[in-house]
Amino acid sequence: MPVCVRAQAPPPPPPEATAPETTSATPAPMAATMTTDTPAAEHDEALPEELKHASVAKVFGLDFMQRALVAGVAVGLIGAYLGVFVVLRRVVFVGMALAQFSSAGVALGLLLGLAPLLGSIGMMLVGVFLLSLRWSPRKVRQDTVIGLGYVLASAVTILLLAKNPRGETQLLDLLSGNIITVTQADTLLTIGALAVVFVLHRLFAKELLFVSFDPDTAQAAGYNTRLWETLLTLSIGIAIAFSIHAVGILLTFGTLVIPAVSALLLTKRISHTFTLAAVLGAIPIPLGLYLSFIWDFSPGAMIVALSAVLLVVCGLLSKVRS
Amino acid sequence: MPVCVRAQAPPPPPPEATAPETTSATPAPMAATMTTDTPAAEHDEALPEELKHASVAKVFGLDFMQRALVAGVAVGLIGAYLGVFVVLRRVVFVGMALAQFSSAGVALGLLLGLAPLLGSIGMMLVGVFLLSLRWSPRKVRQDTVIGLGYVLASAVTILLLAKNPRGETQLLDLLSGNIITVTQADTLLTIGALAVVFVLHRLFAKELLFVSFDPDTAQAAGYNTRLWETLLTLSIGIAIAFSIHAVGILLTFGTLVIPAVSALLLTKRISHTFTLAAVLGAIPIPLGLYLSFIWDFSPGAMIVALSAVLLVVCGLLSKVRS
Amino acid sequence: MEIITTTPELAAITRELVGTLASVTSLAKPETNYHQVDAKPSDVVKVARADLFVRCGMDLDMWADALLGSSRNAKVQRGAPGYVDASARVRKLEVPTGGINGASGDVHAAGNPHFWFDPKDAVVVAYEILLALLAVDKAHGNTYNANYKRFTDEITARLAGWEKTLAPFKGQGFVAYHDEWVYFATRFGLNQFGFLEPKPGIPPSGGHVTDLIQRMKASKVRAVVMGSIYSTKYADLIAREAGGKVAVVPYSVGGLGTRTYFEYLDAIVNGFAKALR
Amino acid sequence: MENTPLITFDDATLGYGRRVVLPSLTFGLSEGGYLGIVGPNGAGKTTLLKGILGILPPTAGKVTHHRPLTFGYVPQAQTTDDLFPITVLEIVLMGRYRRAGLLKTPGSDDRARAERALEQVGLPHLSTRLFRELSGGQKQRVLMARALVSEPDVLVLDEPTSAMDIAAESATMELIERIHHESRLLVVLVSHSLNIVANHAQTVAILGGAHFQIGPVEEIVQPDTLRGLFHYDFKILEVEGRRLVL
Amino acid sequence: MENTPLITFDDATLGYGRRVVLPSLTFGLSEGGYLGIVGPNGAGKTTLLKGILGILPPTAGKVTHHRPLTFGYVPQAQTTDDLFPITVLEIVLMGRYRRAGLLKTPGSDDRARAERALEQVGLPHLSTRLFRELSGGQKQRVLMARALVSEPDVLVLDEPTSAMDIAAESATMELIERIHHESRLLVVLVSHSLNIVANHAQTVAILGGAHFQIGPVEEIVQPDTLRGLFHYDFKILEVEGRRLVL
Ligand SMILES: Nc1ncnc2c1ncn2[C@@H]1O[C@H](COP(=O)(O)OP(=O)(O)OP(=O)(O)O)[C@@H](O)[C@H]1O
Ligand SMILES: Nc1ncnc2c1ncn2[C@@H]1O[C@H](COP(=O)(O)OP(=O)(O)OP(=O)(O)O)[C@@H](O)[C@H]1O
Ligand SMILES: [Mg+2]
Ligand SMILES: [Mg+2]
Ligand SMILES: [Zn+2]
Repeated sequence: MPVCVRAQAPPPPPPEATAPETTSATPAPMAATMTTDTPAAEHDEALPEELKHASVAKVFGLDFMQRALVAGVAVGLIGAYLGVFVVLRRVVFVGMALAQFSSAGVALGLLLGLAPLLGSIGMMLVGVFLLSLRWSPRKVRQDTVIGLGYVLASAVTILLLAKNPRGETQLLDLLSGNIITVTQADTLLTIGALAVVFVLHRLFAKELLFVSFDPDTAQAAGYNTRLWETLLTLSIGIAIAFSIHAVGILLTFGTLVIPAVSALLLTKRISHTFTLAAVLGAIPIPLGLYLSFIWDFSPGAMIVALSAVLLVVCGLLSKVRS
Repeated sequence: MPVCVRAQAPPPPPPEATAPETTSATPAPMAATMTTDTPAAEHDEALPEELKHASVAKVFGLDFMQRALVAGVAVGLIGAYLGVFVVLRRVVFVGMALAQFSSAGVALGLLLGLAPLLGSIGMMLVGVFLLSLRWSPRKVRQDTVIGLGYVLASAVTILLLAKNPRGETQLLDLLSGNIITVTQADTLLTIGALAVVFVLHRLFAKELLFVSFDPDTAQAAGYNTRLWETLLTLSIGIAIAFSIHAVGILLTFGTLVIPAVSALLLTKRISHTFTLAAVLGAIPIPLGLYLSFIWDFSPGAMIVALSAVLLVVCGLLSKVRS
Repeated sequence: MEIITTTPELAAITRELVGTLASVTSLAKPETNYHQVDAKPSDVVKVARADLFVRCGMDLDMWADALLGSSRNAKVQRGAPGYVDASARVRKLEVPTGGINGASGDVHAAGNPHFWFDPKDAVVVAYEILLALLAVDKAHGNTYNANYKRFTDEITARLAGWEKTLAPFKGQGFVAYHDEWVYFATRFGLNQFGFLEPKPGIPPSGGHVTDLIQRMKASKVRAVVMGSIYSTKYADLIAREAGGKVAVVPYSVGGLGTRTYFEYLDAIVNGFAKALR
Repeated sequence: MENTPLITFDDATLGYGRRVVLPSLTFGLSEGGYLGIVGPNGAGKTTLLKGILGILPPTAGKVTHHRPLTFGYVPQAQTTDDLFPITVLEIVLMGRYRRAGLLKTPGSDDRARAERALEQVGLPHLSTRLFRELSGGQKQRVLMARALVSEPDVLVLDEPTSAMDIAAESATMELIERIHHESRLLVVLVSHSLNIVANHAQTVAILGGAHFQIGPVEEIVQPDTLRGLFHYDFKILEVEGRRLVL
Repeated sequence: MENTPLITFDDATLGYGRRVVLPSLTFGLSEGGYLGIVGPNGAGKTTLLKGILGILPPTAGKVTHHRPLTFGYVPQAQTTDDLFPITVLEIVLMGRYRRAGLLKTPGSDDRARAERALEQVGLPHLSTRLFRELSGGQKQRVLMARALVSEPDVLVLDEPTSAMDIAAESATMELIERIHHESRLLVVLVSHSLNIVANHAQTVAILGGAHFQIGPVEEIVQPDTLRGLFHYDFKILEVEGRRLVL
């Protein structure tokens, strides 16, 4: 019977078969012995000693750590680069809003019987699109639109799940990845998407900068500012979407905000800001991965914490300099 | 082969086991019972007809719904009023950041052996304080500080909880306020806190407005802008903290952002903006509570959705008017 | 030998079988939500070194898929002898009937995954694990078989006690936090009467709460049972409004001072008895 | 006016929402022209510039650009964001972006031009300074340099010397004059200084209330016209060959 | 100078971070004075005002306010946020907040004063309009009205008429003059228009590079002093009793 993987082993009688009456005769004196040798709470705590002292070479010799390193450095470099725009345009929560749109998409997918992944990606794109529209720029700024998008997507998610007969909410995190469980395929996909966005940003660096910094003059100079702004939001949104999928929300958010602020504290030329941000985005990745390994912490949180340490260092340097 | 998938067939004895004779004797007729599904999923689905058509009087005759109404209207009125400041100062995510600080406080409290509530309140106050500092206003705006606070508090929470997993429980408990489970004591406490904040804001309305709108001139006119700005952030932070505790994050966030934007779309005088926002914050509360009752939806999400409907109406009105 | 399980319950059952022959580690820590686990590097390493990987299945621990993938440990991949889906032979409850349509959502086709609350299903799980142990570690087959027998015997013995404890309440209803007691209730003839928060994370409506309270009053149901990680706010509300009696039971082995599967079930049964009394 | 027309207003009405600021304007602007726009505060000078630039579409009638035009624009109030750490040179270089074209970065030639423009506005020493740390007049001079360096078809200046000191103002006006002559570009200048308009513009547009008048400078800059507009008693002197409006 | 001193600079150095803009200033300002500040772009005029206001603490030396002072301030560039839906009257009323005192709202008297101030700056018809929808000159006039209505101890004006039309400029300067006389307040005025300074200020401070000179207007406004400062050839005429700096 090839269908049945386990069937070839002659298994013991089915447990159900031990009808209560027949088995009740058996005495149960083992309770004492059983409990003594299984102190449940403790042995899943500590990391084996050899892991606590693993060398860098050993840690990054592991192939999942290598994948984590590659995906992480890609997200760190490019996320932090884009983060300069995100911070300067005051839309630091754009990643949170997009993640929430993705959740709403999962809920919608469940209700409509679509694949949740499809719903998730679809709604995230809808979110990117909605956020890149210019609503009523005199009265409602983009940061407010992001707040509105976040809270509405959250409410819609809950309402949709309420009418889904078996809403298992753990699916909501469908698109949110974890740096150490990223697959080869996802790593390549993410690097590819980030590379495309990055190349786009390098090619159109001057246009995107001009339009962000001084939209009125740019328009007078002949640029279609609306188009360029949409391209900017769209490209950042796509990069964020892929990053969340590969390394999770926390790390994406942290990478987007912290290195950019650090760089802004120290630099006096926007080109240097971009470069420094990318460097500061990449530095904590290997370090954080290594420390999270030997100290047994969540890698995303560890990297964010290291990034924050760098921020403090940059803050002190900038104080000293002025 | 369906037999294989379910494995109901009486399995053969284990390979090296001296098959327990006592049990193997019993036949296995469970196949029949296995597929009989307990229809557990159904009875919580539909609301009885009588509740589906419950009158307003009946719904709000229930004392927990009365408490919800009272707490909700208080949060709706005052939250939306304060929301005007929040939206104008572009700090719409301040509530999210404070909630995250509170989480970190729970985690810290557990680590230090303090009561989680103490840790929660303590860290939320620390958060309010940190956010009300003027960091480096030329280089880092308040919205960025809020983003930084949010992501750092999230990371710290995860790192602290890593060594104390049980904290998740307390976290959930403290942060998931729900409007319909609010107690009499919490209702009174929240109303008290909100009333204090509101009175403060009415008493110092002109100072808070001046300092927000034109800090340089206000300072020249003799106001201690730093003090007033701290008071503003502190009061909003405290109102948010109590609101989250009473009615949950989603409703607090929604109340803070949506009515204020609706009001800004329609009004041409800031005093009208405050009034209209408060009204628009209160309207969806009874309606949302009632509809969520008879349609069986989460009240918080329902109220936010209604608030969003009002926003769309306001948006259309504002389009028509211009 | 290294054995990794996804939940503390599976770890507890596995320990009964392996005794001191293997180290057993649960990826989800006790008293944490085992539906969502944020993986750490050490988790990947653990899975990578595992000789046996025991999971719950039925979509409960989908987060383990990424870990399995990252570990690249051929011994424990799906289909390998070291991979145990504990739910494989369990008679599944709440499997959506009427086919898989859009409204039910295909991902929930597997049914309710909280089967370990039924001691007899624990035996099925133990059996599933036993098979795998016999496959990967033939040398200690006799010990495993003996431990398995001891486990089933003790379950049988204790079950009698548990059934006796709960016998007076047969047919009585109780209210749970959310839908996780169907196996337990079926076993002990209890009636899962309603839920405080039917869907985790989705706050219930006022109508739902009122309906529950009315039905509780009408049916004289007062027992409210909830796992130790959940917020007590709904239970408090029900207690206020319907005179409910709330019992908090361990969410997982390791919770509320429990150390073994037996202590865990003891605490649960006692909790139920307390609430139903 | 044998010059090619660049921009035509056909019965164009400009305004914001339902507020009409400038009803039914009809006039044309040609290559090599120099239009001065005068009028009291709130008359609609900035509004007219936005109409010319195409930033503000007319609510009625038509504004035509006869060919795609690049504008060098110095707005009345700065709309740039202080958060950006952008140096003076980087800002002036922005003026070269359009000329450099898509996918190309400004080269050393562009850099040299930007530096020369900074010299021309008297700020060669500030090229590496942060824009946000400049004084008001320095900022205005930098933005002027950016507009000039872009070699635009049309130079649109909204009170471009309002924050400049007197020496910078006269140097800037002369610079504009020279570039206007050399490259035959169309200059559109708003200024409250009637002196400046009277001495530089060829054509003058006068705005005020429902009033709109456009014509050669000699016809328009007359005490009577001005008095009606500004409710202020003007004297027009000629001192050493320069018109002086008091 | 029998007037009570209000503000004293004692060897005070003003600057930003490590950049010194104005080294070791020593002078005093008294009640009823009228100080005009002139100097080329970037000389430090705005910096000096910030030092007087106490917004920018000196990096060395001391700046003393002899009693708590309220300032009416019209900054060079507007720092207000366009997102606020604030009407013109609401803005002018802000000038009354300090006088109204804590815990009190401006009353009908304050409202009447605010409306009168709007009349004085020529904008009585705009009181219900949104501030963000005004023209540049209108905004400046509203901010001037706010500064005047606050009845300050010191009126600090940083190029307050730079965006105004010529009529509004002269009306505003006369208004300031009148209020200065009536209420003996100290006026500190920065202006690029030497005409304005020469005709209104009693004391003039000249800034430029490391140069700082302060004295009575007659001594300071001389062609030689000015030439050295602005690198520009000035003529000073007297036309019908008014000084005219060209
Ligand atoms: N925030 C700042 N940080 C650093 N340097 C500054 C800052 N603001 C001004 N400066 C510099 O200080 C000097 C004086 O500036 P200030 O604004 O006082 O000049 P100003 O006399 O008012 O000029 P303007 O006539 O152009 O208004 C200038 O060189 C300027 O570049
Ligand atoms: N965004 C706007 N919305 C509504 N009305 C506006 C807006 N901007 C300007 N206005 C009004 O349109 C009229 C013309 O404004 P404009 O800015 O064109 O004047 P201006 O001639 O440039 O004045 P100034 O000399 O003060 O710069 C004014 O009455 C002004 O109040
Ligand atoms: Mg204008
Ligand atoms: Mg200045
Ligand atoms: Zn579950």
